[in-house]
Amino acid sequence: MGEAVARYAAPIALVALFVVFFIATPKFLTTSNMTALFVSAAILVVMSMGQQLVITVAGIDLSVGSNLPWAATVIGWTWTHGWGTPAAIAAGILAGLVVGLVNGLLVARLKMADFIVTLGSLSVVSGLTLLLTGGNQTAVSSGFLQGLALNGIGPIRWFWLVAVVVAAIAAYLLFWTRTGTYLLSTGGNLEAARDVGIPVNRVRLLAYAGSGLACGIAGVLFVSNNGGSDPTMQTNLLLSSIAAVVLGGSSLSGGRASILGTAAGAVLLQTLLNGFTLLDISQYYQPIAVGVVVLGAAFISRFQR
Amino acid sequence: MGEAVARYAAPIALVALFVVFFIATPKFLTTSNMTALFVSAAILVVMSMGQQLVITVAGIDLSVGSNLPWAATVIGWTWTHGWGTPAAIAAGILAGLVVGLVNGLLVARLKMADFIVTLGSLSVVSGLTLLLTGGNQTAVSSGFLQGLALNGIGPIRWFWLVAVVVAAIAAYLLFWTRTGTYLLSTGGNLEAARDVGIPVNRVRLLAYAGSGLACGIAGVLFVSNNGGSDPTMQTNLLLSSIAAVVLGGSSLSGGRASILGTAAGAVLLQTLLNGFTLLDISQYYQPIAVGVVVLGAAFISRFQR
Amino acid sequence: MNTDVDLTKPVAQDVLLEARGLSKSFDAVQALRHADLVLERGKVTALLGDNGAGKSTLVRCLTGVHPPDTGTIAINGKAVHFATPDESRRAGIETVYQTLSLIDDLPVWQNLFLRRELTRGAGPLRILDKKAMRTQAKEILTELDVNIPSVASTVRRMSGGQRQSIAIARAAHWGKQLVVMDEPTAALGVRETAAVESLVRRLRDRGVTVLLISHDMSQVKRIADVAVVLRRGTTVARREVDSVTPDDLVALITGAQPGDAGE
Amino acid sequence: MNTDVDLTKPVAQDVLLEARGLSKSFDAVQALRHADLVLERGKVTALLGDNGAGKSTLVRCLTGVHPPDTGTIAINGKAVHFATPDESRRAGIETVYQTLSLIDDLPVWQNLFLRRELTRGAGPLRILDKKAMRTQAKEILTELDVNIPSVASTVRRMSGGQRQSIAIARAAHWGKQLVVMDEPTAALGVRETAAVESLVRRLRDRGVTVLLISHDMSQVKRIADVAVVLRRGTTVARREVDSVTPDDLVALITGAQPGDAGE
Amino acid sequence: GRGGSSGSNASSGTHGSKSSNQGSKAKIAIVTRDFSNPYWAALRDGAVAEGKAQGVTVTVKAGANETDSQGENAQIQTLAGQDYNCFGVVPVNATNVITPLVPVARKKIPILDLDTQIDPEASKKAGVSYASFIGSDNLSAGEQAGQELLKAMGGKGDVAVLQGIAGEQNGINRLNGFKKVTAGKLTIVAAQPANYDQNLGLTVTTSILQAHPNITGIFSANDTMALGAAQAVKNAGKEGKIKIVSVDGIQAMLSSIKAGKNTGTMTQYPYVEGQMAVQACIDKVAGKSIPSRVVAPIAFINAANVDKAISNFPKPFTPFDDPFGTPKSSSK
Ligand SMILES: Nc1ncnc2c1ncn2[C@@H]1O[C@H](COP(=O)(O)OP(=O)(O)OP(=O)(O)O)[C@@H](O)[C@H]1O
Ligand SMILES: Nc1ncnc2c1ncn2[C@@H]1O[C@H](COP(=O)(O)OP(=O)(O)OP(=O)(O)O)[C@@H](O)[C@H]1O
Ligand SMILES: [Mg+2]
Ligand SMILES: [Mg+2]
Repeated sequence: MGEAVARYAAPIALVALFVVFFIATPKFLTTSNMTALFVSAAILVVMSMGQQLVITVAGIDLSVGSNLPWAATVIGWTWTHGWGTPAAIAAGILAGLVVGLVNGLLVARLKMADFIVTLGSLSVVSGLTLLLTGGNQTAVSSGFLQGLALNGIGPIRWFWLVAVVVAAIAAYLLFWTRTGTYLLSTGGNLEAARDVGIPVNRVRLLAYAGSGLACGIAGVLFVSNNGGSDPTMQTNLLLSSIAAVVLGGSSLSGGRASILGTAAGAVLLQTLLNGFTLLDISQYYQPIAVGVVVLGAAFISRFQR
Repeated sequence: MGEAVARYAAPIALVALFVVFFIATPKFLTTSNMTALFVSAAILVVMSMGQQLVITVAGIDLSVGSNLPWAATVIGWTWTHGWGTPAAIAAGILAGLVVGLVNGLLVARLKMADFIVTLGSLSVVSGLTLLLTGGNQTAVSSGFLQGLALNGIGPIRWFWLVAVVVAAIAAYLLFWTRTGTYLLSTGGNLEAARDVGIPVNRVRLLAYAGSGLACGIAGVLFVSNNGGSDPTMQTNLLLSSIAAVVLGGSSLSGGRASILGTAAGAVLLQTLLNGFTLLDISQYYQPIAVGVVVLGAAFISRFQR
Repeated sequence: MNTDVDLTKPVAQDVLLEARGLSKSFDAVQALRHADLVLERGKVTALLGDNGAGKSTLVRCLTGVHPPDTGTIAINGKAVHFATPDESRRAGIETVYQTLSLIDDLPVWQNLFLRRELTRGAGPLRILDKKAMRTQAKEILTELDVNIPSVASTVRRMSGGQRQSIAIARAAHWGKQLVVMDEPTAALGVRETAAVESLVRRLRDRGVTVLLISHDMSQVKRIADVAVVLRRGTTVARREVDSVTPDDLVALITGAQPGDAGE
Repeated sequence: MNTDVDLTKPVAQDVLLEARGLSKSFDAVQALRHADLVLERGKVTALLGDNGAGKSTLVRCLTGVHPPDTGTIAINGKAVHFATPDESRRAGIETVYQTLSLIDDLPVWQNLFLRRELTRGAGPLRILDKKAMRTQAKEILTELDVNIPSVASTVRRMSGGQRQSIAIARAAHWGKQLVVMDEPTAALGVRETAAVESLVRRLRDRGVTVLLISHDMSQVKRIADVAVVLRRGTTVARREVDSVTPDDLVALITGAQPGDAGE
Repeated sequence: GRGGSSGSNASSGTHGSKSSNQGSKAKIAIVTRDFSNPYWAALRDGAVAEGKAQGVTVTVKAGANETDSQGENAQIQTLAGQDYNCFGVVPVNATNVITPLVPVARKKIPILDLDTQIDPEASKKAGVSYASFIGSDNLSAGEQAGQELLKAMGGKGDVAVLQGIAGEQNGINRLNGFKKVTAGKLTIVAAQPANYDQNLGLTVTTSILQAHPNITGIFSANDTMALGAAQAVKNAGKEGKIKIVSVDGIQAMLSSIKAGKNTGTMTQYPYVEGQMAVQACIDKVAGKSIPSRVVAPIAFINAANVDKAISNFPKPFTPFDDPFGTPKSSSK
């Protein structure tokens, strides 16, 4: 049982947090607040799914901190240069993917250390982003993109759908395909995976490409939600995306993955922000409270392995 | 030979960078610029030594990003509350140490994941720092602290001395004492270390305490150099301190350490800032250049293992 | 060194694999020095040698883990260059490395089907046929008489012998042409060892060639047809097992008896 | 189960270690079920059993790696509770675990002196006496006749046999009271195995008690005085080695012969 | 109505009781960028203090840092689901808050654009309009700061410029203003980013002093970097020889000016911005019309008036035009 608790630490902590906030304020568990909460969690969920792939192969992707703004800025640039919404979206997703591919090539083919490669590309890509628009924001007032952020099918918002679909694809990939087995194996024991014939380099490349792709998709959501692009680095999203995965029960040493856990971890982090805002907790106590809840979730999961 | 190049990647990259900057501008290799460069590198060197200890035991300390401002703020608060310089310095160092000890207890005794524990304490400690002074900076105009930043023995500045002494202590601890062997063993193979009787929990606690202590000392340098404290989180110093260690040749999976490498990594990162400022490289090209140099250093070290 | 010995000529008409003059250095250590190995089709060849003699390195050169520094490898008379273990696997070579190559966090059945996963459906929607793999995994293990709690448990905490049994079962199941086993019974119990030995015999009966590294001379006598002895990275002797005593083999290994190529 | 057998009573007058009723479960798997073990001082006891019988788990309970769920352990008649391997080490028990417990990135000499480092100087300025450790390390390895490139090289890339030799050399060198070896010769060559067996004899001559896990019955016959057989986590038999044949032992292990406690 | 307080100079003491008697009571949500920047902390303090004085609910929220547009959006989205009837927003950039404000605008809740201009065209397309813009003109702040630095440097010389976070709009505007008035008179020999970070300001300035020892002036896009720059100048023994002018007017800067380390700062009174935001909301909710554009006061603080500025902090020390009738009496 202790094992099960540890395995579902993030979902359990999330439920506990929901109960606490529900008791603390009637404003929390309302349709409108839940809608807002899950919409704002969508970007982090999507990014975390990419990070999950990389962490599964025992890597880490710091470049997401500038890859998201990069993808968003490419959308902004292409849109303001008259490419039209569909082309701009495609360009943004492709831009994110390219960064992931380059990371993957450096890590897998050139055998460079994950942390340093993605730290380097975090920096390079943020420079490229600034260069692209001369450091300016771009406004994208596409009705489609705005609708993406605001509308949905009935009560189901497009943002949730995107997040759920991305998570479902990640889960399918990891647990229902050969590739998933190879991702888990490569992260679990690189040498053993290579010895049984798994193309570990291609697998690691794929993981980074997946993370880049997720950033591209998150970039679309970002532009949609922000009405444009912002070239500044998103260090907090970078740390949060890793935190979501680790809270979800995956170890940074690779070989294990939990899509449910990661999604719960991402929503958990966003719920904290939401709940503390509703409760009007002083901004000085807020980081303390966030930290304490994060530690609490880690405490639940400590019995793992 | 490839092995040796890989091992000394950071020092080699540092020398290469010095040569490039020397050729690029006559302002670089002057006594006064070198003095300034090494003084400003001192804080990062000290922090990186603490980070090195933690990474040696296969951990990671994200909390340094708020532990440094925390220690500095404690110095500022105590000083402005009339504690006097020596007491304020002691309080600051102790404050840093306490954070490290708490991290260590959570990681070692409660077996919580390093990344999440220190991410949690990054948040908690930054909240505490804001609470302590209500988010305000404090000015510390202590003659002693000012002298620490400006003076030295002959041409040797106090800041360098502090950095060199901290690095020497770290090297001594790691490579010349039993404890060092235990740090390396615990990071290299936790189960094996436990099986041969190494008190792995105490060893990990020690590593985190060391990192906290280093933050405390860095906090003193920070106050001395800045003439006061600043409660804002230092995410760039956090990433830089890890980058310095990884550039220096230690892997995040633990078990290996290089003090020379880490020191060179830290100075390298600071040299980039200095050189690009001297060359007046544009705001947009600077991140690209930094990233490229970081990737270059990683490329040199890729033949390791 | 006298190279004018029968080691360099084909030993039998029906040769499956022929490796000549393999050398391999790791930094300062020269693990292999012009080692030769000839495997006759359908026979069990034992590779013998002291610790550090280079047996595992030789195997890893044959299967594409390390590219040899010099030397040639031919299979069925055609030169091959395996750049990765995957290529050697596709050529029909299955290997139980000394490190066992198990993924700790995957369940037993997934380890057994690693890189040979069964799938259902077609195209990009092809999914893992977990049920079929689980069922077949049970059968494979039953055949080998392996004492394992459940095929669904991960191998992380399994005993040394359990792990080794899984690795062997995997190689034996998939090996069509050549099965290489690096000290397969080192951690096995009496019963399990007997099961592996009878498995090797069954493989031979199926026409599969087997290369077996072992330190157990009585085992070599029991199941091998040919013994090749490696000393400090060089092949020093090749013997029909029926024609020698265990003590002869030990003498060849330790150097008490000089071997064919001299030293 | 009939517990009224001689297993539960002291077997000899001079008992070094007596473990009674040890049980240990890991989640669903019950690795030990009321296992008993009595070690006579100065004798070599072999612990036998199938793969997964619980031998390694029994050892790990004795040395403080896992606390047993139930049961008592007494050394020299006094009850002990080792919470960590360090405590058992301080009580004079050295162990070669099946995983060998080597630190890959440390050089051979440092692995040999792990947790027993030699130092020079006094107080906080005490530093490692690297030179002395290197010299002594060479001597220790020479004594065991281990074929290792250099004591200064790290153990990461060493062959299976080399690694095992280092781990055994370490335990033998430091063991004063009891040396426990979990399948110490599994990966060893003929010559190295002989060296370890003679080392075990030398340990016994020095008055050190040895607990040896082995799957090699001829080895057990050669060096052990007493054999204890574990089956599915329970001690089923205890025999003077001189009074049984290898086949008897195999029959006890596999259950072909029922054992003393019945099942 | 809110009684006679509108447009007058009535004192603050009576506002609370009066406004609490009225029918439609303001419930105000203000979202800004982050609170570790003293500038936004001052805006918060002004809003909260005014809310208390007027007896209305004021909630001030922020993201995690200066560029946390996502965090800010999440805050707006959370608050939009509550029953606030007036919003004040300091955007991270010109567009980031538009989409989350759409539901607010649809509910016809008045929105104030604070401090930083939100893209009017994009807002219009999205159907979001702002009851008022209350903020300072960063271009003009940069211009005035440039003029002051020009004066302090004697009309000529080499200057270094400390830039904020690349792409952050207020900083860009301040620099543009600065460049506009100093072009042809001052030579910008170095322009380097220090990311609004004090320690980085120190490090970068130290290096700049190595490369350009002859500079006699530094313009910094905000105060925190200027504090670091002043320390670097002091460390280099050039205190007084290099004039440092910046923009913001945070408390630590006032002390530094008093201590003679910094030359001066263009203060923008975020505290007053916060107060005005609350007042504007109260008026708007009460159904009164409010001016569509209110430029918060700016003033230059240097050694000559720093004492006055400190004693009045965080309120302005000079009278200014307040369309909402800020209780100036309290600052006297
Ligand atoms: N990857 C490697 N890097 C460096 N040295 C290696 C590597 N692999 C093997 N060696 C060295 O090469 C030599 C031969 O090793 P190998 O593993 O082939 O021996 P072996 O005959 O298999 O021995 P054992 O019977 O102990 O398994 C040893 O000295 C070993 O230390
Ligand atoms: N840490 C653990 N967690 C979970 N299960 C374990 C653990 N250690 C051992 N087991 C299980 O307990 C049983 C006994 O294992 P043990 O390692 O003691 O066997 P053994 O007798 O040493 O076998 P072998 O001869 O193969 O080494 C096995 O089924 C094994 O899978
Ligand atoms: Mg081998
Ligand atoms: Mg065992």
